[in-house]
Amino acid sequence: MSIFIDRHTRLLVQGITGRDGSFHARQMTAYGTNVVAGVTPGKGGQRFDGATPIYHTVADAARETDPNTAVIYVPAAGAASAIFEAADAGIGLIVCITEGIPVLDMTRVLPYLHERGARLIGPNCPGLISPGKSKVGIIPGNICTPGRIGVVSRSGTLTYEIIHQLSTRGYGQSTCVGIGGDPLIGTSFTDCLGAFEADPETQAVVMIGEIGGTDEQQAGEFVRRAMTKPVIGFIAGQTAPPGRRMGHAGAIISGSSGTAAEKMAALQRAGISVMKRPADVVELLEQRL
Amino acid sequence: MSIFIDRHTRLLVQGITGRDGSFHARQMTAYGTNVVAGVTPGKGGQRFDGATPIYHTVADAARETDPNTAVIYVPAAGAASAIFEAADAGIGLIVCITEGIPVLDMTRVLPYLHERGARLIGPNCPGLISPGKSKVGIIPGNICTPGRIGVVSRSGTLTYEIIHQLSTRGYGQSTCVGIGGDPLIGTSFTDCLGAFEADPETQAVVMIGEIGGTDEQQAGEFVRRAMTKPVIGFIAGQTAPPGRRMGHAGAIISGSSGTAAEKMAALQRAGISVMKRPADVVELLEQRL
Amino acid sequence: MNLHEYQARELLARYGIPVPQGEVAETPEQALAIAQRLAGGGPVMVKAQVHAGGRGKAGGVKRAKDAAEAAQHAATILGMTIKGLTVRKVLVVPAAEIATESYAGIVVDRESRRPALMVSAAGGVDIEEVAAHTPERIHRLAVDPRYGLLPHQALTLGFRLYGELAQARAAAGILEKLYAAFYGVGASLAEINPLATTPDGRVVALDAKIVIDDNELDRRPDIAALRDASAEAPSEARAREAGLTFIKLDGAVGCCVNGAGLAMATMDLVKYYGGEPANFLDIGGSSNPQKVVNALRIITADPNVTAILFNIFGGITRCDDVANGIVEATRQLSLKVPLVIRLTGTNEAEAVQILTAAGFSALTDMDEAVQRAVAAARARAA
Amino acid sequence: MNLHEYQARELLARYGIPVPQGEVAETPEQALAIAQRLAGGGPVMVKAQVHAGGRGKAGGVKRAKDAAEAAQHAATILGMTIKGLTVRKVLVVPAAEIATESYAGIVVDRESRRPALMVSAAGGVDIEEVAAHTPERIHRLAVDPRYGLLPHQALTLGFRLYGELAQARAAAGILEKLYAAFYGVGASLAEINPLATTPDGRVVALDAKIVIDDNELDRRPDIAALRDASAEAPSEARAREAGLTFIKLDGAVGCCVNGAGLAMATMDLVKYYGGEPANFLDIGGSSNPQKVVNALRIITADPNVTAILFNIFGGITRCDDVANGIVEATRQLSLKVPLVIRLTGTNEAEAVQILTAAGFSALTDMDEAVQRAVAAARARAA
Repeated sequence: MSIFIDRHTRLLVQGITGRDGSFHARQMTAYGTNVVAGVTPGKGGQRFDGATPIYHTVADAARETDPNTAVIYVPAAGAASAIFEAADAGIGLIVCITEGIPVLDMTRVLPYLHERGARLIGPNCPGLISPGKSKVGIIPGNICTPGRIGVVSRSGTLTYEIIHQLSTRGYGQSTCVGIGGDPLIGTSFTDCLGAFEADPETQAVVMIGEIGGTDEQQAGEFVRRAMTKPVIGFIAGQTAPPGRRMGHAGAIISGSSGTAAEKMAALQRAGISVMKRPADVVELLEQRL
Repeated sequence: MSIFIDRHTRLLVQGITGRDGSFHARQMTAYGTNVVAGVTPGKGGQRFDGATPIYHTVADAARETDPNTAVIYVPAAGAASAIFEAADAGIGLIVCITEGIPVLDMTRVLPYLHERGARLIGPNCPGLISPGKSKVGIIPGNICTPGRIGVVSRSGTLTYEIIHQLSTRGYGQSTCVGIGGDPLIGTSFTDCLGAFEADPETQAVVMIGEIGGTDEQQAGEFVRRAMTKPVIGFIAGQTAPPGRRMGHAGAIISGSSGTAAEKMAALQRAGISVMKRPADVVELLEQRL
Repeated sequence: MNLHEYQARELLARYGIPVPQGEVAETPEQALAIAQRLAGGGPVMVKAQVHAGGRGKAGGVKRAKDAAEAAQHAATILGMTIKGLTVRKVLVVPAAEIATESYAGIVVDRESRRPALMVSAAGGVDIEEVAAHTPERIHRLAVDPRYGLLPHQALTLGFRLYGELAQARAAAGILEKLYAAFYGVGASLAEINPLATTPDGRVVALDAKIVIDDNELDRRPDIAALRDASAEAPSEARAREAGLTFIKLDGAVGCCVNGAGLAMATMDLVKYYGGEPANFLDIGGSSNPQKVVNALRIITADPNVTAILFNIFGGITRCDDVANGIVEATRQLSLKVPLVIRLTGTNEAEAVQILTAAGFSALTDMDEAVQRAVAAARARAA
Repeated sequence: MNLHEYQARELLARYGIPVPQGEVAETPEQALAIAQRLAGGGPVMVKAQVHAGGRGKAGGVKRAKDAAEAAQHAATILGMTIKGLTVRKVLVVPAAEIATESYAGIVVDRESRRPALMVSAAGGVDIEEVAAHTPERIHRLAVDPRYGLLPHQALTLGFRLYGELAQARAAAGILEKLYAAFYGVGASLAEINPLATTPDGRVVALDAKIVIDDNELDRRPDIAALRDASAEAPSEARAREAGLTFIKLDGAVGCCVNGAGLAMATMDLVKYYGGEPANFLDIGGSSNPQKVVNALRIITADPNVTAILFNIFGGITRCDDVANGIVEATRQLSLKVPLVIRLTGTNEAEAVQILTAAGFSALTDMDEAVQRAVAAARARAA
């Protein structure tokens, strides 16, 4: 098993003929993901790489190819609309890679998803991968190995760093999820921790947080209350100055809230083993397994 | 028993110091309705007729006096807002007497109510009365008598005419509900028929429809499928010309749909006894009881 | 409230919808000048501006090959009567070359309780015909007003009309603007028919129809100002100004009732007993005697009326107020037709006393009153 | 993006919020003229326009009893440095007589995932202080963006500030406009502090603060045009123009990283090993060598930097592209400080080859690279 995606994933790629969409559609197909259709308005009726059918709209694609997951590589100006479109067509898991969606658009997108029971991962995220089964997004497949560690992170390359540490020292992953660096995202740490707790294949979880917001503190609360599996945590941004957006729109210390120190303390209180540096991950994991 | 209102009704009057609101607040109190509070912004802290406390806002009134029902006598310009306010404060039954609310406002009000599980009766309706127990709205109490006939109607004075026929010939009413003459209303014939079917005190139902829309046809379908109690029906507007709004904003024949003939045929097909004239009501009732 | 085509076109243009230019003429000379100015002497359409469907079949829409013919057509159409309404204005627009004709419209859908957008590639004809015979050619979308019309929804409908991206996008843009206009002007119906493509590929609104929800008018004085009282029956315009709801019909029994449902039921009962109602009239819930005077004045102005029936069920309306209004009205107006009065409910006894003192008799039973009124009307007419 | 007070005031005024008139001066002479024109020689406030809190405490806000004193204050404040930022503009406004001071603000609330409106009768002071010490004095409402701020909600909040209907209504109107402005300009924060009442009972916005979500700027060129590049650190303005995310800090180890999370973690690791980062810099996901050149140019412009650390985890970013950029940059710029390069992931082998050929060594372990960079910086500084 794994969480959110597996061999049954039937993937629709929104923006499949764009620069990023086409590159990653090929990468995902090469990894073994079942890419059933693509959407590019105006290119309906064509085929991507001579194989995958392209549709004008998600509604058309959904009717013809029955996808259960959509991944969005549409530029920021149209990405919120692409999420609406996927949800409107009844797709249950929507992964939005696009960075730069205005947060006020997300205030309207999120209730729309909630009303339809759809799960959004992201936006501004690297997507997710269940090594050896399916990859949806942009996480490099070659750094992952199948295994029993769940990874959840607000970051991209920092996640790769941690996955790399795990893989090179023999700890494969059940699923790695990048939940995204924006202030408003579809799937929280807590959502992922709950899914990992329920996944019999996952043995322990590594969560990689950062400054800004209180999602990590809530996740800590969830771990204390409801998790039986060991959790190892990391918080990036100990040296970040307050009031500055550290690249990610969500990585900002507001006043005295959202600091790394506050988050690390909250994780520790919840019984999570907190890394001082990414290289500590395997050592802490081994202490807890 | 009765439907929607009874001796446990704790009523809030929105617009209690206005011309209509004050008149009917007194009428309802005189009838025995438990009027627990009134709302008029700017008059918070005063008392109506030296007794009923007045609040600036429904939120304040709800916190202090725990009403379970609200009735709205606010002028059309503020009536949609008054419905939002009552629903926002958690009031479960909202009766809107006001006529003239733009239908596009109702397109936003109705989902708001739905999300909160609140029931709206009206707008543009005379309200309802459970004779001998409680009266919410403007139906004259003196024409009603307690009994076992349920009455539901899109009209005002036509309903009084029918109630009058019933009362003078010995058929008291469990509850009389005026659902309102607008195109978009909170509670349909079907909703009321379902409630009457479930009410052990109600023995038979008289439904008074009119031209416009398809609410009566849907009610017929419900009667055919789910009602065990006899239903007597009337449709006003057999002589109405198409395309003209017959007073009620909802009473309009659009193209060839919504005619009285179409509705009468639908009711008859559903096993409802259809009156040719209001005076037939008791005779048809006696045939079915 | 119905808007004229030229008014609807102007509103849609204000919301950014591409509408070919056109102007309104009230004389053949104006039509000539407009045709010359806008079409440079080329072909134009001359279109009657009346609140009636089927203008084309009635000869109210004509193509003119040049400005001179436009003036001739305007002369023919102005003053023409279509479904009882006199044409006082014509719209003159350059005759567009049309590649395809589609339909786009929004209406408040009572079943879904939402504004429903409809598009059909079968445009330029009566959409009710399409709906009746080939419903699969109409694509409907009930818009969630909490979110508005979302861009992907508009584009999906755009692709239902046009297979090509640029045209689908253009149609989507028009639908988004039509939706904005619908809420912006307080419409209960807004249609573009035909939504046309030109030979060079543009998508334009060739004809427009907007109906405003009367309940919106108080808060939209700019829209209310578009009312063309000359396009209504004069008695209805007078009634509206007096705060009465009045609809003129062709029968002989004038009806004055409190409440819309009871008014309809009264008309139906007139018909049931063999008569024909002369009107729908609801004096509303208030008890102002002046309203009764105004009502009687409007009813008696109709030469077809041979008897008048009052049917009042007192609730908030007080029967004695109505009685006083009747007495006052008959003092002001010299009534030439018999009056049958039915009153019951609040202050019924006082009302009967007032009427009796003034020499009227009053009934309390609706059926009896209607039968007497029908008989009186028939006796008068004979 | 932070707006200046004067810009925020103008935007709020455009949405109909009552804002007392005021103008911006860049010289004492302009301040004098504005004070005379707007206050007729009466008292004015002279307020530094900088993107920093605590202007008042820093002496950046002064009351002048007349126009001459306004010019003196302007002379003092212009050129002043507040939290590292030089004051280049002052806002001159007539000194209002104030009866009461409240607070009203909107922020995107990450927990409720909604815009949260906050009002407090305790205005005119730092709202974070109020929140920390007397949270019960702040009334919050998470607005449902599907419905917007509803009139009754605004009025209910209005009554939390004022017991009197006219003022509660005025406040409600301002809140509705503030909410409209919040969505209209694409803000992540919009506050009025103080929201004041005047002795004659009017409710006005005396000071305003708006922060724009950077992600909104592409679709709002009018708002983007409000950016005051002179109010930013010059290196940050250059980085932004080059498409890099850069934040200047005070340490000695210049950092160049791909990805925001990894960039933060790299800075943290510099600190962990006893160094201090000179900056946050994310070159993003693309592999454009020119970005690397630009990044190095910006880092090396900082005289505090005594060593530069590259930390690249290749994914979409190709390590060979970064390596080419480094080689190209060192060709263009004469690098005076040591460079420590860590690369791993996509095309790592090719990158190492490129770097080796150019005389650089490349590491693959993050901790090792950070330790070397810290040591190099320390050696240089010593």
